[in-house]
Amino acid sequence: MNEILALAADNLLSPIILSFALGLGAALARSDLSVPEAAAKAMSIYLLFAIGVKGGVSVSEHGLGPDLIAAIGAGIVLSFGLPFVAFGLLSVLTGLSRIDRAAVAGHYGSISIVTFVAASTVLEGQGIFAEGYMVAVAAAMEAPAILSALWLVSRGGGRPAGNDGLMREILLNGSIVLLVGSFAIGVITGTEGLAQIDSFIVAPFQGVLCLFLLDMGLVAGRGLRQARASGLGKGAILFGMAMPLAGASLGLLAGLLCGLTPGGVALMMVLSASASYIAVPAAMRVALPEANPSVYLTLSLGVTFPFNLTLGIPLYVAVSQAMTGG
Amino acid sequence: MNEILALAADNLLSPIILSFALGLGAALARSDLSVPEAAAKAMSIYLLFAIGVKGGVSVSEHGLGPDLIAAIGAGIVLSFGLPFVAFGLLSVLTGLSRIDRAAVAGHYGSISIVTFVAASTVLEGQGIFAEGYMVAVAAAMEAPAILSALWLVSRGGGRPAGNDGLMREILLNGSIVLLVGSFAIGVITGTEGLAQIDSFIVAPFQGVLCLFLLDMGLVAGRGLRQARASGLGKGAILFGMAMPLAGASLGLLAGLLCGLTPGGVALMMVLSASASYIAVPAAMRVALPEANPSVYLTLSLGVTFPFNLTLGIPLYVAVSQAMTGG
Amino acid sequence: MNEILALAADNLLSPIILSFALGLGAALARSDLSVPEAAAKAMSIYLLFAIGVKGGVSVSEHGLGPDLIAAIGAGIVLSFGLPFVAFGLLSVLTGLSRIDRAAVAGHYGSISIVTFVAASTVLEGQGIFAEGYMVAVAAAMEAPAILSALWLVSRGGGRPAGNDGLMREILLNGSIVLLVGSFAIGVITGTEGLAQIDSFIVAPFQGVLCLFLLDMGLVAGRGLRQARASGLGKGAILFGMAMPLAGASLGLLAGLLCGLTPGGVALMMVLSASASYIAVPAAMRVALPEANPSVYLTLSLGVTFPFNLTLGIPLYVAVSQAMTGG
Amino acid sequence: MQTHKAKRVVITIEAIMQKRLTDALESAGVTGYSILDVIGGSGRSGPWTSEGQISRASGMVQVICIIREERLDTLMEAAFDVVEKHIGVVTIGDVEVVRAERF
Amino acid sequence: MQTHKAKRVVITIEAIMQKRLTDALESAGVTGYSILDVIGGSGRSGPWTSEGQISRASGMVQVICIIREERLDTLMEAAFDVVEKHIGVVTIGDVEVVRAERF
Amino acid sequence: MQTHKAKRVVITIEAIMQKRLTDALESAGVTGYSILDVIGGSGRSGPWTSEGQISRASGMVQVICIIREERLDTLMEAAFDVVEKHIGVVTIGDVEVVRAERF
Ligand SMILES: Nc1ncnc2c1ncn2[C@@H]1O[C@H](COP(=O)(O)O)[C@@H](O)[C@H]1O
Ligand SMILES: Nc1ncnc2c1ncn2[C@@H]1O[C@H](COP(=O)(O)O)[C@@H](O)[C@H]1O
Ligand SMILES: Nc1ncnc2c1ncn2[C@@H]1O[C@H](COP(=O)(O)O)[C@@H](O)[C@H]1O
Ligand code: NA
Ligand code: NA
Ligand code: NA
Repeated sequence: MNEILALAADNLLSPIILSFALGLGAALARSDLSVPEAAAKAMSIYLLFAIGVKGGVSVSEHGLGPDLIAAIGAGIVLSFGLPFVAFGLLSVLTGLSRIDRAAVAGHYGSISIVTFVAASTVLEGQGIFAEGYMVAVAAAMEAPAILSALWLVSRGGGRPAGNDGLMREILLNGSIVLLVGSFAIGVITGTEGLAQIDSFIVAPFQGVLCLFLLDMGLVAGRGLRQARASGLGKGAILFGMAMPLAGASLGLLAGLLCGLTPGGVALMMVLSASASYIAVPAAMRVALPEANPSVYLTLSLGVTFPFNLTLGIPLYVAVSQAMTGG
Repeated sequence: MNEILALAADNLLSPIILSFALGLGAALARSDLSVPEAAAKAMSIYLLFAIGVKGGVSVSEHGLGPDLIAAIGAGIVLSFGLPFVAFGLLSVLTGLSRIDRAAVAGHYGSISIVTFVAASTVLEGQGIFAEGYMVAVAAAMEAPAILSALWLVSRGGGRPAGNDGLMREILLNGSIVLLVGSFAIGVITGTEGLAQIDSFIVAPFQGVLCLFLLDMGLVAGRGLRQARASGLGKGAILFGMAMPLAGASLGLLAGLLCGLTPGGVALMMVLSASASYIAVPAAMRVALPEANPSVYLTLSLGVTFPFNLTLGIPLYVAVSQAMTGG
Repeated sequence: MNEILALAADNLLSPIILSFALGLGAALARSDLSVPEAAAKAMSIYLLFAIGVKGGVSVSEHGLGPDLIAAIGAGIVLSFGLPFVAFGLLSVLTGLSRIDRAAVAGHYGSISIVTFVAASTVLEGQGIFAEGYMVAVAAAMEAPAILSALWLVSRGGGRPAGNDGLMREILLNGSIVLLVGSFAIGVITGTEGLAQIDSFIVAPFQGVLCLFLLDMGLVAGRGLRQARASGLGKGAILFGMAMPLAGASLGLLAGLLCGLTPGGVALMMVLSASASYIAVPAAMRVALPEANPSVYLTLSLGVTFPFNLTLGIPLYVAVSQAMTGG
Repeated sequence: MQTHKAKRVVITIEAIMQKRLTDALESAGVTGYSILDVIGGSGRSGPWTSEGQISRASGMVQVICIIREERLDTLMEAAFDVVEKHIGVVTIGDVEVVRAERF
Repeated sequence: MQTHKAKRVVITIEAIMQKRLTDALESAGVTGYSILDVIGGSGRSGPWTSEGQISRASGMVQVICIIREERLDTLMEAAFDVVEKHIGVVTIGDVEVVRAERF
Repeated sequence: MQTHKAKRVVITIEAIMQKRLTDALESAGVTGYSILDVIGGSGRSGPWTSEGQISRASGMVQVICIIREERLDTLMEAAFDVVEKHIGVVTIGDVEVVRAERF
């Protein structure tokens, strides 16, 4: 317990968390500090590319092992399944409409890549190894949850809007393509390829992550100010912190079943605990335009993301260490 | 004297000055070379973040000392006071209207962070230590000058435009928030935090500064071409070079009184000598819309900034060395 | 031969080529992956600046030698001459209109700086020295080809559109100014200047190049999808691969005549083989608005650029090695 | 200078729906349009800004079509199918154009 | 397709005044507007461009409101208070809108 | 509020021609215009987007002039000389402006 607290405190005072807090504070105080949209997008491309290549290189070093298939399979099952857990929790905790519950549920089955990145950074900082292919698991978990969300709506008699090409769009989503593509680049070029570009993708990584989190803090803060106005209920906020814990527990189980290393288990927990704020919101706007975006964006980016970033990650790492004896 | 000249020559042939000159030349020759607005803004965020964190880390290493309060106090007094000096000089040297003089004066009480950054780089290059908290002094000097400018207008019977929220806006200005925030991050995370991100904020710093100065050269050159058309008088241009010297002298005095190190004194001179081109122009547009922006932007960015960058900085460093026996 | 194949295979599996392939594949699969325009432009500024400075520093180290004048002269002659070769080939291979042939021809006399950058990277990777002033040759080759293209049109009775200021515009083109300017910065500041900024312009260079090529792959892929629709003929595509070989042969001759090192000869081949996609397309839109941009952009960016990147560069390096006994 | 009457249709729509809208327009035979980026705004769902956004879910664009009056209805029907369920504002204004053969 | 008359008000104003303008509009009960970025221009104070700018002092935006005719005067008064002393161009045009209940 | 009639001219033109167009406008005595960035579109030469572009050859802008009716012809002639051979769409609409002395 003490160890968890120490870890959490350490984590809370790291440059990346403080940068997020700075952005959050600036937005809540209504400072005009802002990051240009193009710069934010460029940083997200950089982070996806770097994390993908690093994951791929790690696989090229340590080999794939049969567990890759298991882990990806587990990720897909989790992504399909978690929305049902989320939907149930939402039904108990909130008075949201079916369509809003389904939309929110879709977010929690999918993943937040920046939470994953932050967790990888924490693991690295503590010298804990994690399977490189967890990047591929992350990519695999992005999309299935969307199907579950749509199914939850249609089961209730709702009809998602014009879906032509939606599946294609989701699977060929920029962030999935970039993650999978750069993972492949890493696998193919291996350590030798990495040597050529590591002063670009390894050395400055954490610094870029700081500025990216500064921006995410700004965006989250603006969203929270909005949400305060539109009155997101206490039940919903409670959900935003309970659901990651539920997700992480299932992720823990899956990680242990797949026989992942302690680091891998922690990342599986993080993926399950985190909620999407890129791929799923876009898909929901297309398929469920009646769902209220401020509900799911606020929960995902304004509640769950900071919860995972500050308390969740150190907790998941500690639990995974304890459970795996790592 | 020889030493100053050598230093100036050295400075003039450094990559950062040459980059500025390249931008200036390209703009004056009407090349279509340009830096996207989003990239320029991203670089300014990077520079503010990096200089803030570095300052904070330096404080966490060397401690604050009681002199911090003195230095910040001196900075605030200078920022309040310098506009009066500037206003007086402008009354003597130019035929500008009261409102234009007040607006220009406000710029010279405030500071140019990139001039500060360039000076820090020069000091570093020469191995001269400077107090890390000078970053905090810089932040403290951004705003007070604006109040003096407004007071100068209202004393003359003018009435600044709708000021609701102007003070809040100025104090929560993005560049102040980012500078103070990243300074705090540096203080909190200290050397350990820096170690995680130094290959992002230390190593590439001077290179980014080059591209940033290239852009500033382009913007300044475009402004000068404009100004040539609109005919900024000789008196005004003389002011643009005399005022930094006056400011630097007062900064020297303040720095010596506060007992700063030679490097710190030099930075105090630089802050006093430099003129704002981010926070103050924006505030002036809001509060004094009748003041002519091309006058104050041209003076600040087209005359004083290059003057400080090329001749001012080496001069201030040399003088501070001489006066402190550093 | 085996060596060439090994080199080509090596090249094909390098991170930069794979990044290009990823972009190309994503665009052809109609993924929504995209790089913001401002980020793409910022990367191109970075690459031009870095390659310019590095070239200049290399000259400051190795001296200019009388061969610089010869090499620049040869480059200018090639840039003037190659459009005639291209025009002839196009007349034989395609049924394009005179004006389209002229416009395409202009592109092939000029150069692609990113192809040059990629080739320099390959040479560096193999430890092959090349004259630093080849950057200046590259800059000198950008513009002359445009005059040849216009002459080819007017000889056929056509009249290029309103040309006032076109020549000035071309010569003061952002990419030429930046390349020449940063080359001069490199020459002036030399190794000492480089030391200050090399962790910005040297270390992350290949990584930035990867993301830049990812973007070029996306743009090329989008163009190819377009071109498939508008039906660019087989003859034209054949031209897009034959012309670089013709150009490279003439470049080889010129390089040998100028007595360049093996690396320099290879770069001269690369410059001659490559086709412009920045300066010339813009000039053609202004001067020859009736020429079809999708023809020349597709050929330059969609056919010749990938051809050079994947097969051309290793071939040119191998041939130059063989011919110079390097 | 000789001018001709035409309609200027401006459709403000979420960025994620842009492709669907322009596909629908193209299917309906509308081949000319230009797209502007909307950087912020406000509506029944509150204010928003594109600053610092990485999600494609937020953000809107304006699709502008200059079109002959007689083709307006076709355009409107195609657009309406896409815009109907989604956030979006459609306005039609009168303009004069120069080269009428283009529209 | 059934359409309704409305007004399209375009206010070109300095970026630093954007928040003050939209606050004034909101106070006046105008809840719908979209914002476009102006990347350059020229006026009595000469030409300008947003290229490479980091200062918020330069740069303009266009605030576009689609509004019912009967609400126009309220909007104009609110806007005029902000625009009056500042650089800015206000134009009002006639448009047809589809879903009139939205405005 | 007292308003005055004016014309709103929108010229959609390739970015490379922007300078030539605004120079022509200025020579013709038109001093007020604003420029918007066009991020994509479609026309007879097919669809395009500015995404990821570094070449100035692609990309378009909208030059918007608010002008008194009596000055319209001068503007149109100046613009037409530049637009004629190039890709470009010119539309003219009616608007009301507030401070007429500005135009
Ligand atoms: N009356 C209006 N005038 C201009 N833009 C509007 C208007 N109403 C809505 N919009 C735009 O459409 C977006 C979504 O509107 P809404 O669906 O009402 O939230 C807003 O954020 C604005 O960008
Ligand atoms: N007649 C006009 N038409 C379009 N935009 C204008 C006009 N006049 C001024 N503007 C815009 O408003 C800005 C400031 O105008 P001014 O206050 O006249 O310098 C200009 O730079 C343009 O962006
Ligand atoms: N009818 C139209 N409405 C709006 N924009 C158009 C129209 N026609 C052409 N454009 C714009 O002008 C560009 C070039 O048109 P074009 O010369 O027909 O290929 C297009 O890509 C659009 O951005
Ligand atoms: Na999840
Ligand atoms: Na000052
Ligand atoms: Na060539």
